[in-house]
Amino acid sequence: MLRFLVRRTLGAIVILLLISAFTFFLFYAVPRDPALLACGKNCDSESVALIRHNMGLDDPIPVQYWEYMSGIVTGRDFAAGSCPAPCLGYSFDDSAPVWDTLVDRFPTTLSLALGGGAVFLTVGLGAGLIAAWKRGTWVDKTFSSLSLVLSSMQIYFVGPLVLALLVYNNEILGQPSYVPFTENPVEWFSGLLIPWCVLSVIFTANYTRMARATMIEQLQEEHVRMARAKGMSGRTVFFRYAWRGSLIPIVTIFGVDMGSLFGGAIITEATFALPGLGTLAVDSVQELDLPMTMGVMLFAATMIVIFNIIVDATYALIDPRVRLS
Amino acid sequence: MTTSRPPTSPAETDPGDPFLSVRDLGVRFSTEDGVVRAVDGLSFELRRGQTLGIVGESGSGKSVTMLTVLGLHEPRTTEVTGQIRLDGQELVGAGERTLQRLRGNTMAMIFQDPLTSLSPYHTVGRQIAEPYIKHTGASRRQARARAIEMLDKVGIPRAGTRVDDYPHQFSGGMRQRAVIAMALVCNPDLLIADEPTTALDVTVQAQILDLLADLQQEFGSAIVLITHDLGVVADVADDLLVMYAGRAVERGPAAEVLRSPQHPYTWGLLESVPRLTGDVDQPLAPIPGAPPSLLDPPPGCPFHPRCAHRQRVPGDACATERPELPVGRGAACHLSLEQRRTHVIEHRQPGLG
Amino acid sequence: MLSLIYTRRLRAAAVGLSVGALVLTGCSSGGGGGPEASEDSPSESAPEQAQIAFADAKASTGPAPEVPGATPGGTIRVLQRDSYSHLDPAQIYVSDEMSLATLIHRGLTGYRMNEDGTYAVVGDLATDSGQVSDGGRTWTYRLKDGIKWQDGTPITAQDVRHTFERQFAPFLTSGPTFVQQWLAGVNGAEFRNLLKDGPYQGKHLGNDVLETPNDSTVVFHFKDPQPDLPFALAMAGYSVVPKAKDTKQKYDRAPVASGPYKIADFKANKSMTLVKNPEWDPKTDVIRHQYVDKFAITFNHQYEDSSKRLLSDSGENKTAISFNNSVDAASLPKVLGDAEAKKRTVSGFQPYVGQFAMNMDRLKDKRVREAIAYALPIKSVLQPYGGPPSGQLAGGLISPTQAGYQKDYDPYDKLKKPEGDPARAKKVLEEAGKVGTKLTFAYVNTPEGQQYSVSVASALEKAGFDVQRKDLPADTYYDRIGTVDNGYDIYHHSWGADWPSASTVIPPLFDGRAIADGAKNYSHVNDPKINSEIDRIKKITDQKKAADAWFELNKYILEDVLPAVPTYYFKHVQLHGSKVGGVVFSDVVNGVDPTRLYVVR
Amino acid sequence: MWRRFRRDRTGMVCAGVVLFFFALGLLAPVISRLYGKDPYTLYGQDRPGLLNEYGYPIKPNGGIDGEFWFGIEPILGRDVLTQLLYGIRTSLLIALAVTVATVVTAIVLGVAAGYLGGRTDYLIGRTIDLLLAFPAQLFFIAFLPVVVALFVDPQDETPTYVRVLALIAVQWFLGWMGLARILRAQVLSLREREFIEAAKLSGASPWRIIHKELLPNLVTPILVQATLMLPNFVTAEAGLSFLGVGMVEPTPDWGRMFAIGAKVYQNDLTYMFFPGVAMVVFIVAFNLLGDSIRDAFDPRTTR
Amino acid sequence: MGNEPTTGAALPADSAAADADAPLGGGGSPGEPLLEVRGLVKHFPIHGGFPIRRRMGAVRAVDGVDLSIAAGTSFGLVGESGCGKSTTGRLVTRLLEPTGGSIHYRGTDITHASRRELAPIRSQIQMIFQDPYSSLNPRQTVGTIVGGPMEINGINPPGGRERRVRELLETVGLSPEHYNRFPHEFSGGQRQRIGVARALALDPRLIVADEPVSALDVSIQAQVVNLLQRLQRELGIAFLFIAHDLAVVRHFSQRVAVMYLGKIVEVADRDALYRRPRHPYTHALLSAVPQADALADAEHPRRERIRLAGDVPSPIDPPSGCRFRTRCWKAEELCARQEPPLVVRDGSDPNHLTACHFPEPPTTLGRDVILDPALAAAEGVTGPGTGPGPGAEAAPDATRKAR
Repeated sequence: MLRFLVRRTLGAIVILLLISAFTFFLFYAVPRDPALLACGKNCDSESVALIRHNMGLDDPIPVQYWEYMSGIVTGRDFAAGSCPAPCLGYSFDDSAPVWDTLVDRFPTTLSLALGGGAVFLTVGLGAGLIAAWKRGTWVDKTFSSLSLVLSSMQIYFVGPLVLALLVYNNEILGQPSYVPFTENPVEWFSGLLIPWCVLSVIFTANYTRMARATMIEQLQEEHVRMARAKGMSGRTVFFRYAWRGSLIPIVTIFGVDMGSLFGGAIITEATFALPGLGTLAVDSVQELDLPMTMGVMLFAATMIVIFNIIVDATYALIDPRVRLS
Repeated sequence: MTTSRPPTSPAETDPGDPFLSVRDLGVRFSTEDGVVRAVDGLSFELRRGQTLGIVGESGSGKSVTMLTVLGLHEPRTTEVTGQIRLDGQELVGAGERTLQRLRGNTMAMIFQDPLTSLSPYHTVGRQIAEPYIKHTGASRRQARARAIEMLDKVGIPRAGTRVDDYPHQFSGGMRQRAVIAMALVCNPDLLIADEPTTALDVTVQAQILDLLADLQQEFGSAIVLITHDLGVVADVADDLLVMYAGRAVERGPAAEVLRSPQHPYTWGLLESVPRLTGDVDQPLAPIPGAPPSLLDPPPGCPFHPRCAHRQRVPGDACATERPELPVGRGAACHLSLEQRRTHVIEHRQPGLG
Repeated sequence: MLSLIYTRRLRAAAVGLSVGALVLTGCSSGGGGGPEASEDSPSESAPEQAQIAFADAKASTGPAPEVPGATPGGTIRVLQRDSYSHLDPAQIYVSDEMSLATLIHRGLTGYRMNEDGTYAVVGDLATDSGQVSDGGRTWTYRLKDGIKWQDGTPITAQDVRHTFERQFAPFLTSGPTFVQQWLAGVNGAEFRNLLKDGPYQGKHLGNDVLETPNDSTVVFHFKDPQPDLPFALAMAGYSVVPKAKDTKQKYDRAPVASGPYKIADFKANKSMTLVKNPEWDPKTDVIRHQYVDKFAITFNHQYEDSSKRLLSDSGENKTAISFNNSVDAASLPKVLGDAEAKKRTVSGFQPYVGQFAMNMDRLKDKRVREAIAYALPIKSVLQPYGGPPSGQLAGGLISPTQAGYQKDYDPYDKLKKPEGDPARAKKVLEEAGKVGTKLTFAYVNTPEGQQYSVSVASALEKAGFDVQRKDLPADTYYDRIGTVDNGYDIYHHSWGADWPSASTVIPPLFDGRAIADGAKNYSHVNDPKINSEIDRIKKITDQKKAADAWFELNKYILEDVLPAVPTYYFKHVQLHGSKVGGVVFSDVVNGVDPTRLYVVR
Repeated sequence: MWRRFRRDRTGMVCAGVVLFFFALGLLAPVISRLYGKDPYTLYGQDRPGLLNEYGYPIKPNGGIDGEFWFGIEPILGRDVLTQLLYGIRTSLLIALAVTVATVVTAIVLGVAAGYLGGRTDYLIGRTIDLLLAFPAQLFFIAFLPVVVALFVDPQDETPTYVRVLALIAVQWFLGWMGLARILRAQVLSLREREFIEAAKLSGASPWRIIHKELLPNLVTPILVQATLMLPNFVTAEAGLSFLGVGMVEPTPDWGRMFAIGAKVYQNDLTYMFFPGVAMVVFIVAFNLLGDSIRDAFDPRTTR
Repeated sequence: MGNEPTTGAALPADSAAADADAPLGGGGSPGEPLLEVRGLVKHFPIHGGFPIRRRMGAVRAVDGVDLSIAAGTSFGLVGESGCGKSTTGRLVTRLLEPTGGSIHYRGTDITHASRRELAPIRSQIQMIFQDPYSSLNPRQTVGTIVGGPMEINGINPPGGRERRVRELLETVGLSPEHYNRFPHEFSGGQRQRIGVARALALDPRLIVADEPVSALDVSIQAQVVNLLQRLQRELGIAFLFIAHDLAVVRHFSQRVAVMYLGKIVEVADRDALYRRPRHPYTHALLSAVPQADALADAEHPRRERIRLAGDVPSPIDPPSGCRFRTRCWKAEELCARQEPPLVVRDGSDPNHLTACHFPEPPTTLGRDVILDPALAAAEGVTGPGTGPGPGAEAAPDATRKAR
């Protein structure tokens, strides 16, 4: 297990290094100057030069990259103060520490991802399992076709539609918003209810279809038939034997989904104007805010990589044949 | 224990009602392409402590029959007719709950591939213990002890530690032993072994067959051994049932059937297989053609399109009339007994040397 | 300055602009509101356009007159879109930070709204708006008694000196530079040479520049007359910073308050809490009040979000307001169409004037420029931003927020035909023999920019131009069009005054000597008469005369030179919760005046 | 397979619907001419009485009437029907191109990794790992402008085709890994199949083995995956336009209609109705078609 | 053959060169080996390790195999699964690259020949595969499958390829009308015939048949065996016949080798091997085959029964010395120390080679050897060493029990 973690962590670091380098250098591929943006109304070349220097943009790009990357490990000292490791620098836009901003935005994204994940996992798997259990019946057919239609929906279509129907025109629910759970759990819940549901609409269907398919496949496995031949009840067979085997594809896809959602559900956050990592990402990209872009990109990639590792580790929990290392 | 185990005949010591009795069993599946008559009018009996060998090629309906006995067929697409009585209890149409109580307890099954028939996600011990807990209400601890005992009994060394292993940590032969342990954990009265040795190497196959025979001695179970290999049944079966295209074509005591087979299909099976001792210059005598599709079985005797002897039957009885299988020893064939005996004397007897 | 493009979703785009643009309006104020606001417009708080007076000591003595009906106590929730990038006054130049600054920072002068809704420049920390002598070259300020920092130490002339000396430090790059340039007597960034590292290396400005004869007196000495100094000093950027507590760069995150509120808690991008500053003495302040116990500010409320919350007027939203968020374009019809909601709005002008700059380097023929002027559908430019509530169609370059504005001025009949007059344009073009002229039209790549570009291109094509559209990324739009050799023929931009005089509008935009990369003379007009007039009018110390002169110059520019076509004067509708009282649109901060707010009991 | 597919009525209907959409896109100019409107004219701005002061259609339901069948666009006042037709054309073109590019790349790299094995496999495998760790949407937003800028001199007008190419390029860049992995696995298992050995035995060159023996057996997964990918690319492209980094005015675009729709839905919900319903119908049909194709190619029947 | 057949007679240095000039289509002189394999080794590396992947070991699938096949004869290779017999077949046909040893085809060294170098020989060595389903490309018609090899090698038989293919189909007992059908339209036996037709398309001299009938139904097996036998006789093709079914091998091959864990443990002419096996493993194998007609009765006493214990050890780490020693009832200390050479033992025919230190007597004995502790226990027999029984792990000393 330890070996596995060490090896995967090393691999993850390599991947993150490559992604960060890619992002960093490509950022400079376009002749755009963040300093110009930060320069005020009475901007002149001298001020721009000053700002460039303050931002550290006057060093050669590889040097900048090196300083940025070493800052993550060792921390960095800026004129505005020292930034302890992991130092992702200060935003070009509002000179807030990138790390703090990420930490600040993450709970929104986390709430969205966890809540949405809980909804689509339970509803999706539940519906899929019921469909597999009742294979061929009208229940199965209803669930299957419903999931098909739902999976064809898009957040940017369903979102405004739901808002228009439930919020704007009929005022059944409040405007989606993020209130920290620690502050007011009720508002946290009610504010995120619509985003969760809309986010889930699309995912749920995937899980339903997959759970149904893998479950049916598993039920045809020889060892499942053997379990029945041993006199195990239908429920035992279904949940103890077949279920275990169908977990692997589900865990895989769930890990991928959560990995990308934890890095920011960009369209969902944009649709509902939630201040999560997704909106932060869009903003920072368009503001030429390199440190923030790097921060979000690395954070999102880290989430994906971490979830990959978690998924692989989970394989070993589910399936004793899988050995880690 | 002697080297050559003479076929024991517990039937003589237990002349009571047959333990398993199948009467006129029919199994039909509806598939996309039509209705498959997998089993048609099959009848046989089996007494306690006896071993019945069912021989046939793939698609002859032998596995389907036994799955139906256990009630493991897909109920939505399968239609079962006839009777299956286990110890006097009717199984056709029995409720799922009843069947669950019987499965693994009174009747148990061993499948062909020991790798796929063990769940990869649970320890061997747990899989053995599970039916024991279910059927005897034993505690987990008792069940575990029983699992170790069973593993030991089927010859798994260091059963006390191996009980917590997962199937993938076992070798092929050990897996099949574990499956046997799993099947026997509740002392079933009926053990159905579906090609239990086909996936195994020849040396391991011999081990497993010996084991089965020995365990039968100990537990006194009735065994149904399904195989395509006449050699296997020769070793262990008391009675023999030869199936072709969903029907029984010949039956009788194993030794008799092998020594003087009466059905051309049985002849074909025996003559098409090379022997370790036979004449190597003599070409094998294959059965021409291929087994028929069960979607559209041939009329009359299902074997007639491949039968080399149909000309010897007057008229086209083979193609139109379905030969009956007599009760007890006999074959479902239009050939006269005399014709059959002649054939056996001419073709079979020399090979027995 | 620059345009203000409020995108709803892509705040980024807007902020991208904003840094250069957003409301870089220093302050503006001005007599503003357009009396002819359309009937759909919300209740105008802006009074008749009037000259702003420089108030004397009497008018500068606190406390401020009570807001009718105001009661103390309570918390007001403030929904803001953008987090505050800067809290150090010397870095503050954008309007949402200026709104905040009025609550926590004080400068030598400030704007006070009079009972009649007009504004005056009063002494804030100083006893009056300034004593001028030496023909406008010397200004003397005396500090009030009892003014204190939030830690209770008094604010002294040394603090004021430090405030101005630190403006020269290299790390301060975002704030206004007027006073520094005037003190150094130069234009441009060379002013920093006067005191290279600010006061931090022990060097100070000489007494011939900035004099502090005693602890309560500050004297400015300029080389040239600077009649606008009281306006400039009223900018938030010239609020005071304590010498003893100056933490240089770090001051930007944690400033020391001198106003009625101090920062209790600030989480960038998330929230800020303002609580009463007990050391603030109302008797010293004629501008501000201290009714509310607490301002709970939260960020990241996009315009549509804040609009919807305030519109719902439910729960906590009853006591909520936004200092700067306007009602988003999509919500405007609903807000203004609902009598109850409309009552809860305030609106007013912003100092920006939208205009199409025509590149004089490329479009040398005035008749071509005239044809463009006739053809342009200025209404279609305003439409994507919300239509009439978001702006008033413009005839001239001087906006209603500035002295000298004349509402009927309409040299090209744009107010009569806001959809453009392609037929007439075509005629002009035909007369010039230039039908089919290739016209490269650059626009900002935001949803709104794309929309107006479609209308504009379509109208120009109808007039007989061969239009080449060029989308420019929102983040670098102003850098691109600000390049001298930009290669584009026409492009829209907007410009806002820093204070209510055209002296911060016409010179930067139309002074031909200021053509440079990054400068704001987007049309590259270089007309000797404009240049000389600018120099002349700048020196006029009589505000009224100066205003008239600027208007005449505006006429000359539009009618005789035509480097730009005005499109609309920016307007702004704001909504507040029903339990918030004292809501008045302030031209000073282009939004709600935060100092007058109270919670309705 | 074809016969099986023909028997599947759902599949046939869906194939019809999908073809219908492609036909719509293909014939957009023809339909537009017959209908007498085009997607560029600002009817609402040119003609008074169509849009109100705020720029919204005066007539109810988004200005639907006998002349504008699907209504008119708020603010600009263009015709919605032709916008949608041309938008479908743009989106389908891009999605189709991305699908083709992705499939070709996946085939080349997947087959190379699976067939050559060793170092090549390792290299391609690690590249796939790396690209899979990229946050895709964020990457698109961040690098679409970069890609466009790489190809265009900042002064010139960005030609529409460059924008299209850029959209294709970024989606292609992060789009091929899934299929490549599937194909690699397929090739790995096919490579062990005895008919490949038989071909080697008769002296077939690697090239011949790949294109005569391997590729025909990969048609099923490729086709199935492609039918899954295409609708995904349609929605992804629309999502990018929705976020404001896709196609720009005046090129009609399906996704941008959602962006505008999301802006105006409070005052004109109708505007989003037709693009939305069209997209749902298209995606449902395509997904069902994918299922039918999968069924028709069911490996159990090929045995 | 001498005592050291492993070294073999050194081939004449010039034979390869001489043969290279000879027209390859021409037949070799009778008696001269068509295929000569010496010390053939194939190790499949296992990668792993931490943190950098490296070679951790190898599966020693084939570990020093010698065999030689004369033209027109059939050589049988038997053994249990995993013994390396299929790998040997694939090495001989050069589908796999040997790790060591040499393969000579008609004197030409083809051990490491490249695809181009192999081109002229390719047509002479063909293969018939085990799985009639996976050995035919499901996307090609029978015509393409059978005609493919001719197309690749640019062979244009008189009358055209299609005619030749139709002829071949007839030769293997299929209807020429099947030309345009796809494999899935055929039954297993028919498919195997298609595979045979494909192998014949190039007119090979040697066919490696890898378990050609084991995937077929019993009634079909005989059809295919007969077909192959007929082809061998009529066309004079040499066979390397690989199978686990001893009876089938016996029926088909003149000379038979038994493999165990990557090595040949015994090789002899058919009768010698089946009648007078010397190696204990061969004994065990033969005794384990279930025989339908071997029913014991008074006149026909059953042959000896030997039940091997446990499983085959892992080929990654095979036992030292004699590889069979862990399951052998005759194993002694010497067996662990020294690997027995494959030589002619006393009492054997000159062509009968056995790799055993303690071979069985040349005549068979009617006795039972049971090496299974469970069985022993079940049968109530106590024998020496019925202690901890052998499991998957190699048993240090197998239980030997003879009666």
